[in-house]
Amino acid sequence: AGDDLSSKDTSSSSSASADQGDLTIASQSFGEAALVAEMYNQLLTKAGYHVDVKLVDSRDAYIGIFPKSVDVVPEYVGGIVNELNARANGDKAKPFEAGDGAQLAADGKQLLDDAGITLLDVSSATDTNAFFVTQKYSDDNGVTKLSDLSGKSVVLAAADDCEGRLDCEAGLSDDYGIKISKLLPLGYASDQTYKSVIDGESQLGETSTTDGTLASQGLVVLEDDQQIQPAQNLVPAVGTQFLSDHPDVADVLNPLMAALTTEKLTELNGRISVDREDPKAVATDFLTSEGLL
Amino acid sequence: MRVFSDTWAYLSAGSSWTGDRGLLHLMLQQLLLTGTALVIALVLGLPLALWLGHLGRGGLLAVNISNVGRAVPTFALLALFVTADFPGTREFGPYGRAGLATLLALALFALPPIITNAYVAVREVPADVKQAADGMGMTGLQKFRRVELPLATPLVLSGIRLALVQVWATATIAALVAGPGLGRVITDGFARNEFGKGIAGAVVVAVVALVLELVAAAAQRALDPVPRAPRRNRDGGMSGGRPSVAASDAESVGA
Amino acid sequence: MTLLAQVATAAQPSCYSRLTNEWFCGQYLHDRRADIVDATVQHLQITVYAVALGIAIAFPLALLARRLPRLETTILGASTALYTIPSLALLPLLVPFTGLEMRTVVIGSALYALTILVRSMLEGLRSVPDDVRESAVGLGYGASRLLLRVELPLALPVMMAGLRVATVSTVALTTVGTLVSYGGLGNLISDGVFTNFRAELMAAAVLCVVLAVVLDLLIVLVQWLLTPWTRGAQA
Amino acid sequence: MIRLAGVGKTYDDGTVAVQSLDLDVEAGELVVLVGPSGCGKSTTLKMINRLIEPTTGSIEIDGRDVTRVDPVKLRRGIGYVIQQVGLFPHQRILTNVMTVPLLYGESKATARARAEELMALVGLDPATYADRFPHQLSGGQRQRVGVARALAADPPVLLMDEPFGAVDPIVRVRLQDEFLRLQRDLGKTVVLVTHDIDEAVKMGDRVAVFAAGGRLAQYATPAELLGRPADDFVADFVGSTRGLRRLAVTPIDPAHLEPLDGVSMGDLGAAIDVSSTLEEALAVLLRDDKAVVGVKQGAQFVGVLTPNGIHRALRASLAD
Amino acid sequence: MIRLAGVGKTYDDGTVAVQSLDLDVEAGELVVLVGPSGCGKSTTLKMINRLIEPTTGSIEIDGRDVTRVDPVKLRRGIGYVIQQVGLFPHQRILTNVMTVPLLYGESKATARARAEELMALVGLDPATYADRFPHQLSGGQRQRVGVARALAADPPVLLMDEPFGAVDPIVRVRLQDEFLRLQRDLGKTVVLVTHDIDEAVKMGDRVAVFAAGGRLAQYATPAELLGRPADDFVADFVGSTRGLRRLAVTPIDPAHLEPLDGVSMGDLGAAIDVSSTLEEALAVLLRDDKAVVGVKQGAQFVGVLTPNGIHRALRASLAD
Ligand SMILES: Nc1ncnc2c1ncn2[C@@H]1O[C@H](COP(=O)(O)OP(=O)(O)OP(=O)(O)O)[C@@H](O)[C@H]1O
Ligand SMILES: Nc1ncnc2c1ncn2[C@@H]1O[C@H](COP(=O)(O)OP(=O)(O)OP(=O)(O)O)[C@@H](O)[C@H]1O
Ligand SMILES: [Mg+2]
Ligand SMILES: [Mg+2]
Repeated sequence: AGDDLSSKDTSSSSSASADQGDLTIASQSFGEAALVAEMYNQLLTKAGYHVDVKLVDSRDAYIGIFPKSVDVVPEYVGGIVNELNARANGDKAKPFEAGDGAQLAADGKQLLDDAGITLLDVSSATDTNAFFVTQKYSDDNGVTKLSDLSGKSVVLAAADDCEGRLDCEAGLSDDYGIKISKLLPLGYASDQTYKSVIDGESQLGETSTTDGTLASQGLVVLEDDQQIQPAQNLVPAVGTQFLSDHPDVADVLNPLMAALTTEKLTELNGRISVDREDPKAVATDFLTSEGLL
Repeated sequence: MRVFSDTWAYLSAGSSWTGDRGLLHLMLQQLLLTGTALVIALVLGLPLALWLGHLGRGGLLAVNISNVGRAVPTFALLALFVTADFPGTREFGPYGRAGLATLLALALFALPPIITNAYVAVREVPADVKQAADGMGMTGLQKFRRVELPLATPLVLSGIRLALVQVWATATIAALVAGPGLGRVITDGFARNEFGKGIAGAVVVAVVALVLELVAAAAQRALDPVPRAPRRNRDGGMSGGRPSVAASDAESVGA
Repeated sequence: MTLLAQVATAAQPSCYSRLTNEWFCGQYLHDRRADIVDATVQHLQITVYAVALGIAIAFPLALLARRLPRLETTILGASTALYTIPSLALLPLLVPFTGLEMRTVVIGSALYALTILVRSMLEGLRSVPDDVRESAVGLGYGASRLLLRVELPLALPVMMAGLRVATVSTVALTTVGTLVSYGGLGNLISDGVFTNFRAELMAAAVLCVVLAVVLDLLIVLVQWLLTPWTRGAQA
Repeated sequence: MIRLAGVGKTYDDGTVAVQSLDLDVEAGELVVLVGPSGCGKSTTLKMINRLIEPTTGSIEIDGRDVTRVDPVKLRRGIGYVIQQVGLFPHQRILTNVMTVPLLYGESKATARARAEELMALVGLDPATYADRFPHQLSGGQRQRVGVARALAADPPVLLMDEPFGAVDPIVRVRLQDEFLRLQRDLGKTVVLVTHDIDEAVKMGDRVAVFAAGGRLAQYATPAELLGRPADDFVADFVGSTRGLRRLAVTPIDPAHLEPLDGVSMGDLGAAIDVSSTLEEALAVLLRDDKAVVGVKQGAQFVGVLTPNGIHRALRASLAD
Repeated sequence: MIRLAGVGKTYDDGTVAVQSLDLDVEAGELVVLVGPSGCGKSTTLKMINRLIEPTTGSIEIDGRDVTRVDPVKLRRGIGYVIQQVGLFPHQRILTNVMTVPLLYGESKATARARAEELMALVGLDPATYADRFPHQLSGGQRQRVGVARALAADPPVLLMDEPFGAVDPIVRVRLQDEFLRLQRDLGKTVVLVTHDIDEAVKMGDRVAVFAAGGRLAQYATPAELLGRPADDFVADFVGSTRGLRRLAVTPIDPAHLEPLDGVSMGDLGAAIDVSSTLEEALAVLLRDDKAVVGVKQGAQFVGVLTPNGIHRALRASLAD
């Protein structure tokens, strides 16, 4: 993150096609979102747009001004739909829970239309909440999927907002029957969460399906065998008006969605968060190897 | 605006205040955090600054260093302490791992106003009064205890008061590293789109800050050894009283 | 992209890889030079704009507080109250009005700087000796000329002291701008925190301090140039 | 020239600084206001240039009511020397003195020339002092700059509030003498405030003695003041040695000289000029340890004074 | 009692404040150091109680070298009245005066009794002033508290740095008189600093005139100083009217009185006591506008003084 300024340089130096005007991308700043935003940036720049990327700490920083002053956002199906749902129907509204990306996108169509947002093609790559344990815990207790923990009592290290969420604490206890003896709000895929699990302070930690650092830390993800996670497939969200003015954006971004898979994304994430390769370089590298650039 | 009615709704709901993650509990955590950080800063900074003030030298360096210390983003400091292999307790809470990191970061944040004011306060005790004390045969310690300290008290206290409010207001960022305190309500609120809740947290923080300020101002007045003649600059309320940080820096420039 | 070459040869982990994760890593500074420079420049911009805006708001307020003593408590109180609004809340609240732009952070930081600026300006104006003011009026200075030619220059030392504290604090505060995409070095710090990137975190924090020291010295220098009469005037 | 009629000042907190004051100052006259601390001298002075607005009464300068004039314009026509000097610490000495001419809109060159002239007039060499800052001058030097600054616009009226208050007695005497010499040349209308009766008697053409609350206890020439104090307050204020003080304000009257005949040259000390005061005569007499002092007009002896003669002269002076 | 031998002080920045000073003060004597500003008077005084360490020479009190004594102990035996008074603003008047006895470890009750006694001695009613804070007192009252505080430990030696500097001339004279009266009873060894020659002449048993750089220009009784200035600097410093000043320090010598016979009662003004000074005699003479003044011893007229008689007496006084 933090390289929003330099992306401007990229846009001016490598624009090849005809001038298509200005385009603003907003994205969350965590590693994977920043990486995907950078891929959008490079592709759209090549297509002739003057791209401005804004990376922010959380979705609420841009959701209020999208699509008014933000044109394109690398999103997750469940994320954007449920965010709009909460905004439209209050934060107690029942969330959309479909496990399939395309289905969820269809379910949320009305909300998206009302907001003036159009989702392009849904990628097969998906980034949902995942829960991990140490390799040792897995081996010792024979635990490989979440249902293996049913009836067991664990301490959960998770994001601030985990409590009461169906895709997190509530789902784990209600659907899987896991006894959460204590919830430590140490953050989503944060170092403190890893450390807490590794140190044995907690047994179960929250991260994402595309976390590239787990293997290097001796941690393993447990399979979500009862599908409590709503679909979080990667998808470009574009302002409807902007899209009708610039229909070529879809032609630029849809191939990228087709090329991305969960495995590839996990590998790319690992390069960034473990080897700390420059996200720009990683993006270029990937786009080139996929023949998109 | 809906946000405001939400805020009011959140604040007026009894359930918001009670329980493990209720406002009261978090407020208590943050008060504990603030108080402890302040005590740490006082223990670290006050004796040093008072002594340098008594000697009348070396203090400008301390003042300038502690002032530049302000530039270290508390957030970064916090992150450094949290990501360091920190020997904190495993238990979570005001004195848990993140709590301790926050304590240290906040204590460092509290140092500049405390050091600056204490140093300047002692040094600026009028020269004629100091000389009178010497002239009547007081030892260094007697002079410090009976003359310099009482006369420095108001300014020292105003430094502590400044530090108190700043630390309290800054303590919310503990939430950024999953630390304790009311910051959690704010981040949680914004993270879950419950803006009313987030703003409610901010409101509580601001109100408590004002209360602390008023209480500290009253304490400062009560502890002032010289009953003030009505003077041009009033020390009461929010006005903060005498030139503190600003005045001291003016000298460091002249020197 | 030139960085590709280096990435390819990274067979053994660099000193900033997550596996080594050293606090100080020259390789990191070298590899991410461009990012670091960009972040520093942005940081500097935000700080300077914020302080300038802060001054522009604080000065009339200080004048008003001095002119109407009954408003003084209100003005100082309000500027202190602003300070107690957590930045975590203030910045997101500003976004709907100011957009995802640098000005959001600039306005936020300027508001926070008011506490110190208003106070020190008031103190500065008050530090002008009464006899000087009286003799100026007695010689026939009108109100505005008195302010510009006499009071302002004489208030400068105290005002500049406040400016120094405000500037240094603003350098630190700017980092929080990362919440809304414009945090300068704060963007690096935030990334460093969330990815446990020690070299990045440390480099950004150190740069903050360096930036503050440089700005501080610059103000001292400017003050030295602007106030020749204070030189050698030892008490 | 300056006329105060029924002037009073009550401060917001109820303090009555000046009750009801009538005071006339003739053009070219040097009037001294003297009185104990807090009796309203400064208040009176500042009402003249409207730094303080009177609550009752009227003040006229040259027949014009000062309250009808724009205060800023009014003040530019009145030189003002403040008790604490009040130089601008951030400006060099020359710039300080140039202030008022520049306010008038004079050219820099003119103002500069005038300022240098004035610095020389008050005994400060421009070459040495022009570029210094006030804090680089001694107290006495600063006082002179204050006077020079007030004179810079060549105002017909000069108000001076304890202008020699901040320096030690030796420098003070020198500054007083210099100002008297200056005033002889300039002939300004001056109102000077002091709380030192010696200074009042020495400097004033007329002296106004204030009692607490701005009451005018006596307004008279120094000789009259010392010789016939109007009441006990004034008598007490001018002090029990006021007889001695009178010596200083009483000129030698040739009528009281004794003839030179029969005085041996050895008995004569240094001679003094007939324009001297009786105090100078007595001082020479005592200093030289002689019984008589010769009095000259030009190069010509016109008589001698003995202690008894001095005493007679003093007694006679009141009878006039 | 106090003996300075070859004492010199050079400050760190090279300023030579005092060159090489020899000065003796007898027990019970009141010595005044006088001189222009910056001549090293305060420096000299502070070297005596080691607030400033001399760079050369030795200082003895009662035969003991002060540098060999623990400075804290030394200072407890020396009362010190500082130029700027230096009361403790956070303590009430009574507590201020009690400070030194309490430092000595005296009981609160004793210290309190002593402090009240001293307050009464310097003319401050304890019932009224004991519980005030310094800022609630006038300048003159504060000065008195400063003196009382210095006297509280009943030190044999008293150092006073311009103790009457901060008040206006009228109050100043009163304080001087009061202190002289006090000193007659207490008989302390006092070193007093002033820059006012009048004060020096009035107060001192002996006066030390300092020239710049701490040079001792003359050390003599007031009468001698005025009568026979050692050099031009002293002559200039004591002023051209020093003859008049001598009147104030010269007592009436009965030998110069003229007989009462032949003087009509109408010619006599108020009578004065034979213990008065010549100045008082002359002042009465001039005030009452008479030719002669009667001199009494008790209720008995012992003679009269005329101006010529006063003059003769003054001339004779130097011949003694
Ligand atoms: N702004 C004010 N408000 C209330 N009272 C005042 C104010 N200024 C002066 N006074 C009072 O008015 C009276 C006269 O004050 P003024 O300054 O004229 O005295 P002064 O004769 O100049 O005395 P000094 O010789 O001490 O300068 C004093 O009692 C003083 O306390
Ligand atoms: N700490 C110091 N460092 C350098 N020079 C000093 C210091 N203190 C005093 N002086 C200088 O020493 C000289 C004598 O100072 P001192 O205070 O003894 O003078 P003084 O006779 O008491 O004068 P005044 O009548 O003004 O009080 C002065 O020239 C003064 O500037
Ligand atoms: Mg006055
Ligand atoms: Mg002195």
